[in-house]
Amino acid sequence: MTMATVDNQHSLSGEKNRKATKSLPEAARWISVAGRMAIPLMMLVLLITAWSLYVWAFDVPHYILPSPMRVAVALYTDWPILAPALLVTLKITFTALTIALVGGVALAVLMAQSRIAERALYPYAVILQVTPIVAIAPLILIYAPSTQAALLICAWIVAFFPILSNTVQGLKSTDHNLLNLFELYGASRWQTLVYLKMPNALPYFLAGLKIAGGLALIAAVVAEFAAGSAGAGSGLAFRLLESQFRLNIPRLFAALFLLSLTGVAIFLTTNTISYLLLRKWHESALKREN
Amino acid sequence: MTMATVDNQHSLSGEKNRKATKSLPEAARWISVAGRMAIPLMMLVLLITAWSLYVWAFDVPHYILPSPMRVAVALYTDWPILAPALLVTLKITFTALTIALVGGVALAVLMAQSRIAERALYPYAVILQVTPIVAIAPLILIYAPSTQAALLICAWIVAFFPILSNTVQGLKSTDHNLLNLFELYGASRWQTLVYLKMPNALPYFLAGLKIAGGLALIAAVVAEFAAGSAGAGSGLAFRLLESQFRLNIPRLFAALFLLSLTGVAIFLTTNTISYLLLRKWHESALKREN
Amino acid sequence: LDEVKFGTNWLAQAEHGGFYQAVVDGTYEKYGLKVEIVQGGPQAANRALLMADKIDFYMNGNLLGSFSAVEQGIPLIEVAAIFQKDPQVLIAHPDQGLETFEDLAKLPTIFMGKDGYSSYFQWMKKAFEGFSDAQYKPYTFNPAPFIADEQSAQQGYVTSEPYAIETEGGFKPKLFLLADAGFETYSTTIEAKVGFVEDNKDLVQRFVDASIIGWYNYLYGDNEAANAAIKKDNPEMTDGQIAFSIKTMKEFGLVESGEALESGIGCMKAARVTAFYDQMVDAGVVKADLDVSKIYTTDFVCKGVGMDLKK
Amino acid sequence: MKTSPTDRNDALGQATGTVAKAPALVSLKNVSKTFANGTVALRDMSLDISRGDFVSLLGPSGCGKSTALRIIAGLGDASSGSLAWPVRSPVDDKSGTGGPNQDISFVFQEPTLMPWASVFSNVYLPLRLKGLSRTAAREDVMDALQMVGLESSAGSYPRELSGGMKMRVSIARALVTKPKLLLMDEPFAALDEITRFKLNNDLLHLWEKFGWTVIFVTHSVFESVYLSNRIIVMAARPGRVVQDIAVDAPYPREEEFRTSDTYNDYCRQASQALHSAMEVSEPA
Amino acid sequence: MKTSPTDRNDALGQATGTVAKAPALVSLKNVSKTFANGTVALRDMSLDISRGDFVSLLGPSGCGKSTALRIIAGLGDASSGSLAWPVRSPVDDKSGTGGPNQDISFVFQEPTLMPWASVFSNVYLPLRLKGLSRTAAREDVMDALQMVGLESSAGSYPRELSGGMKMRVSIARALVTKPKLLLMDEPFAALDEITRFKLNNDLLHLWEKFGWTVIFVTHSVFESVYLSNRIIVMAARPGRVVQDIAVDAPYPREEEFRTSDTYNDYCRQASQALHSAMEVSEPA
Ligand SMILES: Nc1ncnc2c1ncn2[C@@H]1O[C@H](COP(=O)(O)OP(=O)(O)OP(=O)(O)O)[C@@H](O)[C@H]1O
Ligand SMILES: Nc1ncnc2c1ncn2[C@@H]1O[C@H](COP(=O)(O)OP(=O)(O)OP(=O)(O)O)[C@@H](O)[C@H]1O
Ligand SMILES: [Mg+2]
Ligand SMILES: [Mg+2]
Repeated sequence: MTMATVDNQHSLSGEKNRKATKSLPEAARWISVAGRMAIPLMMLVLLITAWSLYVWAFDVPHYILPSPMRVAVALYTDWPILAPALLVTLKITFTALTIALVGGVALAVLMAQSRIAERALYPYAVILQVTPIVAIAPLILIYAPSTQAALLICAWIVAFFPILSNTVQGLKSTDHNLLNLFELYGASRWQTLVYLKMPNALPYFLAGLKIAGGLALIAAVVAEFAAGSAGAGSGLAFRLLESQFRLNIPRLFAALFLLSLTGVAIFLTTNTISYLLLRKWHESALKREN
Repeated sequence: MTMATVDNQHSLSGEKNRKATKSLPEAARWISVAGRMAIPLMMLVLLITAWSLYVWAFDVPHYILPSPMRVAVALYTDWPILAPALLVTLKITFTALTIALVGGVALAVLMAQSRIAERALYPYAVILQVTPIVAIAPLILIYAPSTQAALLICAWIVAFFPILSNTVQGLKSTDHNLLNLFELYGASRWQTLVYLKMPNALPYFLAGLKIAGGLALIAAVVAEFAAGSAGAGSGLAFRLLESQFRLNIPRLFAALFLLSLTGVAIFLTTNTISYLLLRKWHESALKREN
Repeated sequence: LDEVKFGTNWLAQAEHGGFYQAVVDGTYEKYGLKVEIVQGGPQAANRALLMADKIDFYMNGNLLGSFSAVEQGIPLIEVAAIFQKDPQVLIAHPDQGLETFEDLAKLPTIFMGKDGYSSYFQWMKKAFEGFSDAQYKPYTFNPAPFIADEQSAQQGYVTSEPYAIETEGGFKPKLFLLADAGFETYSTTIEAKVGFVEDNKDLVQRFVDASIIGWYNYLYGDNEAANAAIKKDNPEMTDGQIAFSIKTMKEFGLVESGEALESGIGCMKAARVTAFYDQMVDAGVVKADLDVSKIYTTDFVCKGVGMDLKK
Repeated sequence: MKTSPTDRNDALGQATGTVAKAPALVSLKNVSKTFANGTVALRDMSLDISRGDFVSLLGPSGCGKSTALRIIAGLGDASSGSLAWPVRSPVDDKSGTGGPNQDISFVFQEPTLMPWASVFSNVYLPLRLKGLSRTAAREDVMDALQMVGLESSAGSYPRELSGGMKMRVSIARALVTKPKLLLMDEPFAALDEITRFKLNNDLLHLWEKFGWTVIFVTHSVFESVYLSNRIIVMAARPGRVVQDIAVDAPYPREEEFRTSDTYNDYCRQASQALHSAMEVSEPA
Repeated sequence: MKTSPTDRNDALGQATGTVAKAPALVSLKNVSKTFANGTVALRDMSLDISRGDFVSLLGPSGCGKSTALRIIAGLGDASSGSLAWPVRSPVDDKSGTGGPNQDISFVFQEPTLMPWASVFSNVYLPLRLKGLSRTAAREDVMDALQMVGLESSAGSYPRELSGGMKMRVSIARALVTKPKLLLMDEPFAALDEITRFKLNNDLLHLWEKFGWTVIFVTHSVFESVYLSNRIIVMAARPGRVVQDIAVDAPYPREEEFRTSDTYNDYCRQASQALHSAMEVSEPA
């Protein structure tokens, strides 16, 4: 029996994928990445086939459910219309996400630092979360300095809560022994926050971020419905409504497709960020080695 | 120095509220509960006063921002209209929340159990999350057996994602040592899930629940906008819309107030559930004792 | 009785009065129909339900929707036009020196719905000097932002918003009816699927006739029961609003003007449809070279049905 | 000098590489373990353990004792080399995997308790996983808790226990299944000497009574001599076996054994072995 | 027999209740601790510790040693009784709270490392909290790591360390601030004897050199005798002091001390004290 052979004469119960790709050469790593992509892609092909078949078999009229082919054509021909709209929506989305991040984390920190702040503010955060944008959009339109500002306020209201709620939970989940340690070394509140509570809240925060990423996109669309501009400078929401109004259902689906794609891209990004930040130390991202 | 006196000659740094109410008699406990309520209530009084003052000082017309008094009157006089609408909305909310819970957790379990399922399904969960309800409501209305069903589908789409995402993160955050232990004792996948991963995911799940609770309420309103049944059996969404259209802004605010109240009540409930489930063992709910 | 579902494009209001009238006073029943009215709303999908054969008739706002349908190859057809004039109106503050429709171009802000923006506003930009995209702000079906800003106008139904603004806002706004400015579409048309109409000519005729009779009765007869039905479907509706709507409908000749005066409510004429189409093509709102003859049929209207009920 | 019914001593080789005469219960051959970060925790470790052995692993901190134990338990694969269970009869092997799952227990170096479960539920866990109901398991669980002196804490939660108490819960959880093979990673390190001695004796009695096989990691030379019939001394960086000491003292061993000359000799021998292991270890 | 510059021995009373002659550095008076679940961890515990003392706490598992240490450190209040720092001068007391925060270190019973931080960052923590930059702290941190033999693991994460290595990181973190008062809760329990002996000696040297005060929880009677000038033996349920043994052997103590008769005598005395403590303890 040579030293280099892995020859486990008993097979282990439990997951086999722990026997991972760590020491494989570059080529093999690419194969494994491809394998990871294969499943979602297969799923996609399956879905599109099923959709096509359904449309074809039941002869579904294109104004109810267009075939994937028609949507693809619309996507191609309407690209000059859809692309700028997508850009506008993306801009709102990322601005909204940024302020939701900043606002959500700032509020969470405030609440985790002071019980009084928590009790005084949390109810109002909840109220903001449950207020339908459409109902207060007029007020916002009246008081916001510009349509753009109104839009961002609307989007922020939708997206900030998951970050706030998760971050608060994370900040509160700090190990008591470590808290004791910090207290012992006379750490200031600020130091305890930055060096202990925040890293500890990271997994929770990141789970919140994953939710908020998609929500910011939805928020951008909803805000545009409620307070946004129309015409040349408008985003996907306007295009969606217009397509609906004009009965241009293939274009509607093309716009939806772009939204979905954006959503998935945002999710993959947040997922990757999460992995990169946690892979060194957190169970959720670690490979089981021992 | 008698044994019973607490006489700490040095004051400790850090939070003082650890010196808690544990051994106080019943009366004192009530005082402490009252104290806990005092801050939000004070905040409320403050807010209402500021609002009244603003309306009064700037002579804001009631159709832009009604005074709290007017809203209260509207709440009282329109109660016979608002109450049944609230009931309808509540019904949708709780049904939606229930199926979001079941669906979200079931999906999360599936994804945490199988990498393939995760890769195949997660993108579509994201797509569902980012699809604007307004845009696909017609499709749902066409394919759903009834308006009621369409409504629930819409609400579910909005509310399930936070639960899914947080639960997945929680299920994955299981301590590797405990996983090893379960593997060693030959636990089946199912046992590992039920006895280990699920309790471990609880704090994450509960954070997700807090988000989903409010979101289900919003979802019920949005769904009603998008797919709603109008008329006598309609919920708060229609009241909101028509009140706006008719410039009956005090009633609009009364309806908003009911929504907010419901939101806060749901939040307090989920918060209490969370506390009850975690208080025995999880840092976030434990009092620091050592 | 044939069961028929009719979808409206908004919450129950006096503008739907004739249909409710025909339901409650038994006219539909007399014509062998059992009609269920499905209310619309700002985001309701009644038109999609029509296309999916979930309802049989739909109340279409104006002909632009029909142009879109033919452009997209969707087999929809208008069988009657209850409103001769589009009630769509632009509302402005008084004392702002606005006299003619063109004067609206001077305002920095016009609150409009997205559909308004993409239909008549495109026409306005073409037909008049000075309108521009910069004026557009979204209308959220709440007139408060308009009332708060004197230098603005907003869209509305001549029968609805002006009432709310008058009673709640406390001033009598200036109204500019689009129809009077040359936006000559029919409105509140009855729309159905082409195949359905071909297969059920008799049923369609009965529905159109009964609806027209309902409208005469609503406008000239005892409409109390119909109003009660409207208020039941839409509890926010007030008697004052209903009275205002009926008054306005009569005052502006929304239902009865032009061809309707000679050939009865619901009458449509090919020439007017074509003229409106050309106007819209000219404004760049719709594509040229559509076969608009497909979008309507005059087979069921202009027969003087129910004119005897007019007092 | 065989005192137990099983052939405990016939598998003792002299040092690495020597083949045992009877088939070993578990046999590591040239096992190496390299972690993802490049740390070589074990290199070419070979070790045969016979059924009924009480083997102690002794070695400097970080030399790979825990890693070796985990590999034996089937938790975490070796990077190279082989792990075999030669004498395992098909009858024992209910799971059909050839693995040790059915009658192995492990006391991890850290208590590894479920924070949401009471002490009772934590100890009940292995039986629950075997399908036993709470009532059916009650007696066994309470017996195990009594052995570690925690029967009065059955309803407490882990966070309410002291460090040593947590470790004792973990020990009770390992003993409750009456495992054939018991892997223990410094189980008694957090206990006071009196409790420790008591548990030493208890463990020895159980081992003799049931004919268990025990692999025992300890830092106490005394403990290793007192308990085991074989001491494996490891060196660090990379972890490997450097000495294999057979402790030829008769069982049952009682407290008097602690003061005997044999005991002292073996202690000195093990201590020296440890010293030389430290010397051949590269600095951590 | 005073060997250190500080008045190490003059505070030794005979047993509970005896008042020390010189003002104590820290003084517990009738301290009781009842946890929320009703467990009485300490009852009427009185203890004066003089500046420069090396005090060991010895007692059965769960008797309240860790709890007492935490109360002294100001973590978790006593339920009744008082904690005082009589001789603390205003100059020492930068925080103005009268508390011990500024020059105290604690080695918890569990490693208590931040999982997201490298070994270096974990040890750097107390200095970072004092405002030192990474570069300024570098040397001190590496010195502390070297003392525990982990300078080569500075870049590792806690999860990549063995149990003993984690504990050593925790020790390095406590030593890096050169604290005036050092509280250690079974710091060496997870270490092999050789490392343990080495760290024992290192600790003693530091203590003598800097005139620290050390309160040291251990389960090893040998260790307590070797290190301390005073051994407090506690009994359990409720936790209290039952014996206060002065170890009158001269410092510096070297390895030869371990074989001396004095040493053996004290060991026997401490062992007996522990035994009687076990007897008066109610069963856990
Ligand atoms: N997950 C891991 N990733 C990388 N290195 C690891 C990991 N786990 C352990 N190691 C390294 O492997 C070596 C052996 O670790 P192991 O835990 O087996 O030591 P040990 O002999 O049990 O030590 P101790 O007596 O301190 O518990 C150590 O050098 C450690 O740093
Ligand atoms: N948070 C808590 N809630 C309730 N009881 C507790 C808590 N912490 C400790 N105890 C109890 O207090 C007693 C003393 O605990 P402590 O940790 O001080 O013991 P110890 O002397 O350090 O024991 P060991 O040597 O095992 O570490 C124990 O009986 C324990 O069960
Ligand atoms: Mg180990
Ligand atoms: Mg302890």
